[in-house]
Amino acid sequence: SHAPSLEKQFEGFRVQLEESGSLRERIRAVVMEIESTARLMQAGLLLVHQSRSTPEVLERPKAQIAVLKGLYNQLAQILSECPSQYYRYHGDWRGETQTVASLLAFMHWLETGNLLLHTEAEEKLGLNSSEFGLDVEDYLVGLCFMSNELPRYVVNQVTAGDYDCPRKVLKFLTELHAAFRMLNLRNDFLRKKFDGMKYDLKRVEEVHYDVKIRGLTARD
Amino acid sequence: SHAPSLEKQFEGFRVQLEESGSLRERIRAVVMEIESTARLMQAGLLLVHQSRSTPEVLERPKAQIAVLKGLYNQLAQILSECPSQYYRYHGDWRGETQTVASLLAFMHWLETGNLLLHTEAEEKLGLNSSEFGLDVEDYLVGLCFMSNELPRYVVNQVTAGDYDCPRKVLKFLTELHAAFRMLNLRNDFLRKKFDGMKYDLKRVEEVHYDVKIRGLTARD
Amino acid sequence: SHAPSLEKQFEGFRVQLEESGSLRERIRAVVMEIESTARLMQAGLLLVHQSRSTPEVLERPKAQIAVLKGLYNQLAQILSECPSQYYRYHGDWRGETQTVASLLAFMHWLETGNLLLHTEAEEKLGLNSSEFGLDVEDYLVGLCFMSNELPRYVVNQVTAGDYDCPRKVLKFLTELHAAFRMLNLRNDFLRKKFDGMKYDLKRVEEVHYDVKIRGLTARD
Amino acid sequence: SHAPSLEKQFEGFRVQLEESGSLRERIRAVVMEIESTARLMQAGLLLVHQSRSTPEVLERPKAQIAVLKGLYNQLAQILSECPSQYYRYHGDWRGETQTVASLLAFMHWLETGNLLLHTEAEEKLGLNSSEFGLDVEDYLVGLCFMSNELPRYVVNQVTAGDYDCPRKVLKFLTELHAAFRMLNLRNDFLRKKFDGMKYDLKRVEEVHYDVKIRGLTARD
Amino acid sequence: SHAPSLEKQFEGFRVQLEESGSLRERIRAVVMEIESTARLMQAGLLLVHQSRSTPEVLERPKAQIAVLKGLYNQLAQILSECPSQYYRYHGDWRGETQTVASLLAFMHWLETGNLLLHTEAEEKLGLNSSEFGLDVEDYLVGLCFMSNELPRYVVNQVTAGDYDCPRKVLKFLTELHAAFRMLNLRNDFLRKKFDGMKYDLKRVEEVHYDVKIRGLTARD
Amino acid sequence: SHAPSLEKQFEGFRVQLEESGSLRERIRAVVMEIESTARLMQAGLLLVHQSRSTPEVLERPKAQIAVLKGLYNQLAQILSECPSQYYRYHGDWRGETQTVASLLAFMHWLETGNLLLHTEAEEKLGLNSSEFGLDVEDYLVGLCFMSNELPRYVVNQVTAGDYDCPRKVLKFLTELHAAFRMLNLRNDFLRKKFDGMKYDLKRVEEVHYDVKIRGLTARD
Amino acid sequence: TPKRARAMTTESSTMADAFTRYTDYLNQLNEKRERVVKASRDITMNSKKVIFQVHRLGKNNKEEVLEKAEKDLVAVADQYISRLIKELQGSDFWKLRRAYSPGVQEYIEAATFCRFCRMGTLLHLDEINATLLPLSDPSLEPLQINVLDYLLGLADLTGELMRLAIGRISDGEIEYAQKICKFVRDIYRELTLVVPRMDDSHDMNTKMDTMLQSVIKIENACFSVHVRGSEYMPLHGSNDPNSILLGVPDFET
Amino acid sequence: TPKRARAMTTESSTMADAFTRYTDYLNQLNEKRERVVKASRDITMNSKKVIFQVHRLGKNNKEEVLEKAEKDLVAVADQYISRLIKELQGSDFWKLRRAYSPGVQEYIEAATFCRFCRMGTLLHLDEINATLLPLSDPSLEPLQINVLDYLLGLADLTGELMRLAIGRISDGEIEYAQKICKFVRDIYRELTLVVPRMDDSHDMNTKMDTMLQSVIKIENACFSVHVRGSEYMPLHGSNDPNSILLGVPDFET
Ligand SMILES: [Mn+2]
Ligand SMILES: [Mn+2]
Repeated sequence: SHAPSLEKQFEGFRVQLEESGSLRERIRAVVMEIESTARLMQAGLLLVHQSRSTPEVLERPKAQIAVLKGLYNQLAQILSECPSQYYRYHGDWRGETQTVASLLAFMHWLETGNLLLHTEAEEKLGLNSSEFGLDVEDYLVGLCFMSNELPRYVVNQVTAGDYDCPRKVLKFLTELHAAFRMLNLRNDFLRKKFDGMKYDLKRVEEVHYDVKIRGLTARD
Repeated sequence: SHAPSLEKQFEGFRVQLEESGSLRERIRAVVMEIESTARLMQAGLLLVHQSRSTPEVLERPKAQIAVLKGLYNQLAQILSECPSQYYRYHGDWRGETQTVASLLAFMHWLETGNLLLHTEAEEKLGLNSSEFGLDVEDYLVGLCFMSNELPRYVVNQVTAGDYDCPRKVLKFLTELHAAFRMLNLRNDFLRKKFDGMKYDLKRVEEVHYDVKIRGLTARD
Repeated sequence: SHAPSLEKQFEGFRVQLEESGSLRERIRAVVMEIESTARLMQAGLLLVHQSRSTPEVLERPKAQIAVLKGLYNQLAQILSECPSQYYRYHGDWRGETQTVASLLAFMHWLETGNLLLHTEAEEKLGLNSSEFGLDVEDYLVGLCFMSNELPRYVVNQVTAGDYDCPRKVLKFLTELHAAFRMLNLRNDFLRKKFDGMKYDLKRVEEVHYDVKIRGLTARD
Repeated sequence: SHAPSLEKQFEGFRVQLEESGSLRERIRAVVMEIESTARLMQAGLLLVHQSRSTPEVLERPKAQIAVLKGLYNQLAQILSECPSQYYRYHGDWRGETQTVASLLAFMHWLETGNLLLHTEAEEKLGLNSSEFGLDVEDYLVGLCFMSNELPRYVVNQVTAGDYDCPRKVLKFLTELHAAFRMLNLRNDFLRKKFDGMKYDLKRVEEVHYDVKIRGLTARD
Repeated sequence: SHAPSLEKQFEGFRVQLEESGSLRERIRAVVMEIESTARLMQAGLLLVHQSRSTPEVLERPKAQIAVLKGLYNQLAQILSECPSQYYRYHGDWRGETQTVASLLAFMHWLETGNLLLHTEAEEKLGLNSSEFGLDVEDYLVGLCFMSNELPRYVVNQVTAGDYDCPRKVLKFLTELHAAFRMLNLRNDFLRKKFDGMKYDLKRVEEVHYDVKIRGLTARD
Repeated sequence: SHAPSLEKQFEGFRVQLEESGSLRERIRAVVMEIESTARLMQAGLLLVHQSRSTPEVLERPKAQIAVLKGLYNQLAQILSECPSQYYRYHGDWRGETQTVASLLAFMHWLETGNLLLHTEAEEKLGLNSSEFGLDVEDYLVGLCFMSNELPRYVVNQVTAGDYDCPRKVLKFLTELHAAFRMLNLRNDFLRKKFDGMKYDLKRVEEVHYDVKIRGLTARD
Repeated sequence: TPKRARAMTTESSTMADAFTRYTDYLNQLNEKRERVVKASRDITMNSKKVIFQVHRLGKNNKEEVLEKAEKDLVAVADQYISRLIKELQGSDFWKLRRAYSPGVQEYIEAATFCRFCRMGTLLHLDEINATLLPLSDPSLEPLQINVLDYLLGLADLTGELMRLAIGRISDGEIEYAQKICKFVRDIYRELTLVVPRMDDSHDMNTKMDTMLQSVIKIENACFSVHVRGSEYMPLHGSNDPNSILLGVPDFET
Repeated sequence: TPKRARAMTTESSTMADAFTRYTDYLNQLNEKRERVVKASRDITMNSKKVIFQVHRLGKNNKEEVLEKAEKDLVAVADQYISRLIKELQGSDFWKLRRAYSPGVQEYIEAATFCRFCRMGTLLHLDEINATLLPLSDPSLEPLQINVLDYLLGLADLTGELMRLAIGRISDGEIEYAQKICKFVRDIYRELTLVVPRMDDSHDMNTKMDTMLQSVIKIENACFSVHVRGSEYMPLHGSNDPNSILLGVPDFET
């Protein structure tokens, strides 16, 4: 009968599936730490809505970037064992990485007023496109998540008396929105997230309008 | 302002996304042909339930294997342009390939009474594990799909007067089921499909019982 | 045959199942009264949105607390018959108790401006952690439900001319939200409810903004 | 402000939730081992459908009972840390324990022809009703699962030439079914499973009929 | 203002709905007793599958008919308080009444070999079409349920040596099926149940064939 | 036998459906171009929110109208092959055409201050009601989409210092809303879109009020 | 065995006779159900038209708009509800409820909407039922809409009132909007206590959620008009915000 | 500014005129849709009756049963489909498809069912459409059922054929059941290749699953009758199993 080859084959599968199962377990362990670090950063960044000074707010979250870098290094290490299977396990860290990208981009913008570029984001996380990089779509989704935070930020800044903030945010968001417009997005998650960005833009415009019509801005 | 780098970056993304979009389009075109070829084979194989002789039934579907081979070769060609992104696009041909695997395995079993091994399946499709292979889980899902066909086959063979068929199928399915049992499956699609296999086994046992108890089998 | 022991065993089970069935019936009867009392309180509290004075609004719902206390006492009585089975029947009063917790917390906040602590809630209901207590997660879900009421409350208070209300609610909700953030919630119902709290916070911030930007607040 | 007590309270909750979270993790680890041991037993018992002698088939699964006993002991140990919270975490081991009960009952019946009593099942697993027992409903669900195996067993035994088997199974199942009938079941999972038992009974009756009408039985 | 009248009006509704709620409670209490009586009858009738003599089997269930009659009388009494609202509460006793109809019809057939007509069923239950009748569709569903019992009955009777039974049942079921075919059914529950009857008929035909071909019938 | 004719018949269906499939492909190709042209127009029109002069903004989008006209002509050409099947394929261009209608209406309003009538819209696109027209419901949905843009437009115009804009928009939108109220709508997509228009109206009224109360309008 | 044969034939024909009766019964029931469904669809469509008519209400056309709406509403009752009445005698009223309930609910929605716009009050179920009385043939039992359908229709009414309120605010009729707000809140509060007692409260619970959303939408609209008005009170020294918010501007001044 | 005022009035009234046209268009469309839905419901109900009539088929009443069914089917076309034809001129045929499709599918099911029972063949779409031609007013464009509705109706037919097959087996007409089995298999196989090309294949994919279940039910029934027959072949020395399985026994022998 053909049974021997059948059994041998399934024995091979068993080994293979177990290996990929344990790989997955190791990935998950790292991803859970990434998730928890990101949560810490997020909690720290929330203070930006409570009129604390930006440098003060950024201090603690910035300290976590090194932690993230270490974790992503671990992830890259694990994946280096199975070259070219990045996208096989991508789903396991995708969501958390989008959150990380959004946090980094928000912090960077708070600090510099500029958009965190993809290469800069990879650099911060110690990633390397040729081996284990930051997927471009994850980076872009991260930018959309960051955009979602801006209306709230603007509202609270104005409440706290910073009347120039809407102008700056509006300029930044308009440019970001225009840049995204250049992309011909498929009908997927990223497209849906980007479609939401126009509501952020509209809200910021409205806050800007509120401030302007009341003559609260200095000079525009 | 930071706008130039921002624009330059998004221009890069635009190019990248368009490339991956057009790659996807090309993959889809091939996959649609695979789907339609598989459907032709499937329609042909349906005649196996209508008491036609196996060689006669297999003739046309077997002729399609060459067509499939050509199509998978095209797919491999396309994917060779972006090495190590097999799993990025895997979802686009996964379902169709599972169907193909099940058809090949069923035809092989009809012809030889043996299980089509993973390597044999790759060979038939001209695939090469090191470059563009047949994913093991897709192959296994394909075997589950094939198993789903067997109860119906057994019933119709007995109706057509082949009383020895249940015994042969039962032996084959019992071995296959036992082999699967060795695998420690995750709680996913494959696990769910495998869980269904026990109903096929039970049904074949019942048909075997019906034939046996009526003394219709020669000697077991 | 083994039948006698079998029958005897099932006779035992019959008694056991009937006892637990009738216990359940008794629990249900009390829970239905809790539900209907809570609903009365809820309907009374709805008047808080119609610019009635808080003491006037609270009068009737507060009178119901004694009723609730009596009902929870009955529940504790019933459960005392089967010690350590609190969590066996917990599902039967869980939802109603979450509502009760949210009503008590809302009323307490309206009266004192403070968060109703878990021990205070137990006290109001005459509960005793060591015997029949208020499950902590139910209490926390109740707080989330209360949070959901606040945006509507703030909007209506401002419409009624109380321009200081948003500031007070915002302070309270920010603190509550920060306190929840400390908890590492599992991916369950409570987590989902807490995730919703940020929308309440955002809405209250916006109302506060609307009032502030128009110079309607005294001094912040 | 009331913030200190609020923070202190939530700090307490944090500790509590983390404790219960880690308890849950520990439970899960044990339950996963129970699940995998049960799977081994199940795979071994499958051979009963392939006309192997019962003692031979039972050998390996029986050896696993000691393993299970050890695991349930661990579970009891963990739960002893939080007395009276058995039912709080019950859902975490419920399904696996029902499977275990069904396997034990099936093995016991194969060996002795008698029903495994609840107390016997607890004994085999080293459980103790007063501390950490086998929930009666889980035991009963396990019996229903066992009943589901019997039609398949009977069919395969007859195929293998054991014509007396249907009579014995029918007698056993009729008694079991009658015993269940005495219980006044609520409209829940157990009721649903029990309702399925009548199909097993009917199928066994049919096999018995098939054997009888062909005069294959000795004397009934 | 309209407020008082609005409150008064809703107060009226509340009273009205509470009355209908308490009516429902009373109905439910009776229905639970019907359910439990029917369960007793069913348990008694199960003995028919264990080769007891029909009169012996029927004795106890028949005694319960008077009980049912009393219960339906209570139901009619309750409903007489709100004439023409029969169908408002119909859902509350529908399922149980279908079971009752099936039991009565089965017993009647066992005793007389004839179909229990709708009017006869009403008579047995002391119902009166013009006031509180037996819904025709419930009666018909009951007949389908009874039909589902017949294959099992036939199988067990033959096993017990009554070789004339299949002929009688086949005759009866053929006529019943033919009569049902006169109905124009919607795609509803009754249609679905009727669809099942053809399998009962087929199964009985098979048993009849088994018996006949072996010359086990006296004169056929 | 009927087999040949059956095969032939289905062969006919297959051919027919393939023809309609390829028609659909051709439609889709044109629609994708319409979509991309509309996207270009939309991107151009976005500048209207950034205080550019209207004629300057309109220049490029207006140039695209001729392109659209050409594309709709192609669509009409394709559809002329299967007269009266307009609505069979309608779903394929519906969404895009609603967007086109909204863009044309917005541009027309920016230029003339008047509503683009249905006949005028058809004229601009070179359509002809009797052959290939603009579906009235699509046109109306387009008007709702245009209305959604107006609050944002008004806000940004006022920010840019055009204080007369709210009055003009308010007048136009009030009339449009009144006109829409003449329609008897079903509970469909158009109804839902129209329901949104009242919020646009309210928002524009608010801006108008803001401007008026500050005496920013010339003569009002 | 002639005797047996006869007996059997008798039994057969008894069964056949009985089934002929069941067949007739089911055929008639199904046909009636179809007629009721059709009447219900007509009622729905025409009640919706009445509702749209009421939404055409503006500051200056109240009488004209409501008069037409009320006339159309009477026509719905005369033409279509009267058809229901003929069908729904005796126990059919409850048996076929699912077939006509959607239409009746929509009619309730339209009728209560008209009444609120005319008088600012809630049209009572008794009043509706009174208007249906003359439609019945005196020899027949009169059709009386049941509480459940009334309450289900009322729940939908709040959606229409929300639309009306937003429209009134744009039109500057703030007080009207506030009146709607109060009315809807009252209905919501009263329903809170009644809903759990309804026969099948599932549908109604969904409607309650929608209703709360409607209330919140009205409240938010009143809020934004209020804060906007309050901002200028100090400026203008008036303490009646509404006097400033006099709605739609006169474009020709 | 009298000139501006006039211009505005003109614009207003242009808009109003245009919307009056849109209103008329939508009203007419909705009313037509209602009429089509009602006709579709009538077609469904009466086609179902025809199907039930065909199921009354037995060994000895074929002619009588089918004659009545065919007569009723003609009546469905004459009375109800003719109403559709009047409504569905020009582009309405596709625009209102969702409103009438259920009825047409049920009619296809009934018509093909009758034909199969009469001739054992598949009634072609062209033949159905040919019978509809005389119903059209010669001045109007004739209504022709489209392929999609035909195929959707055909998919449902297999469910009825399954019911018929099981009944025929109980009645001893094994060959008839085998004929049905072959027919249904052929349809299933042919549809396998056609389905992915249908406009909206989602519904159809669900129906294909149901259809496969029907095929398997028939096959299982044929299997059990076969093994039962085979058991006794050696006993009786016959090689025609059907000769033994002579269905419903004659109770009086
Ligand atoms: Mn409505
Ligand atoms: Mn059908």
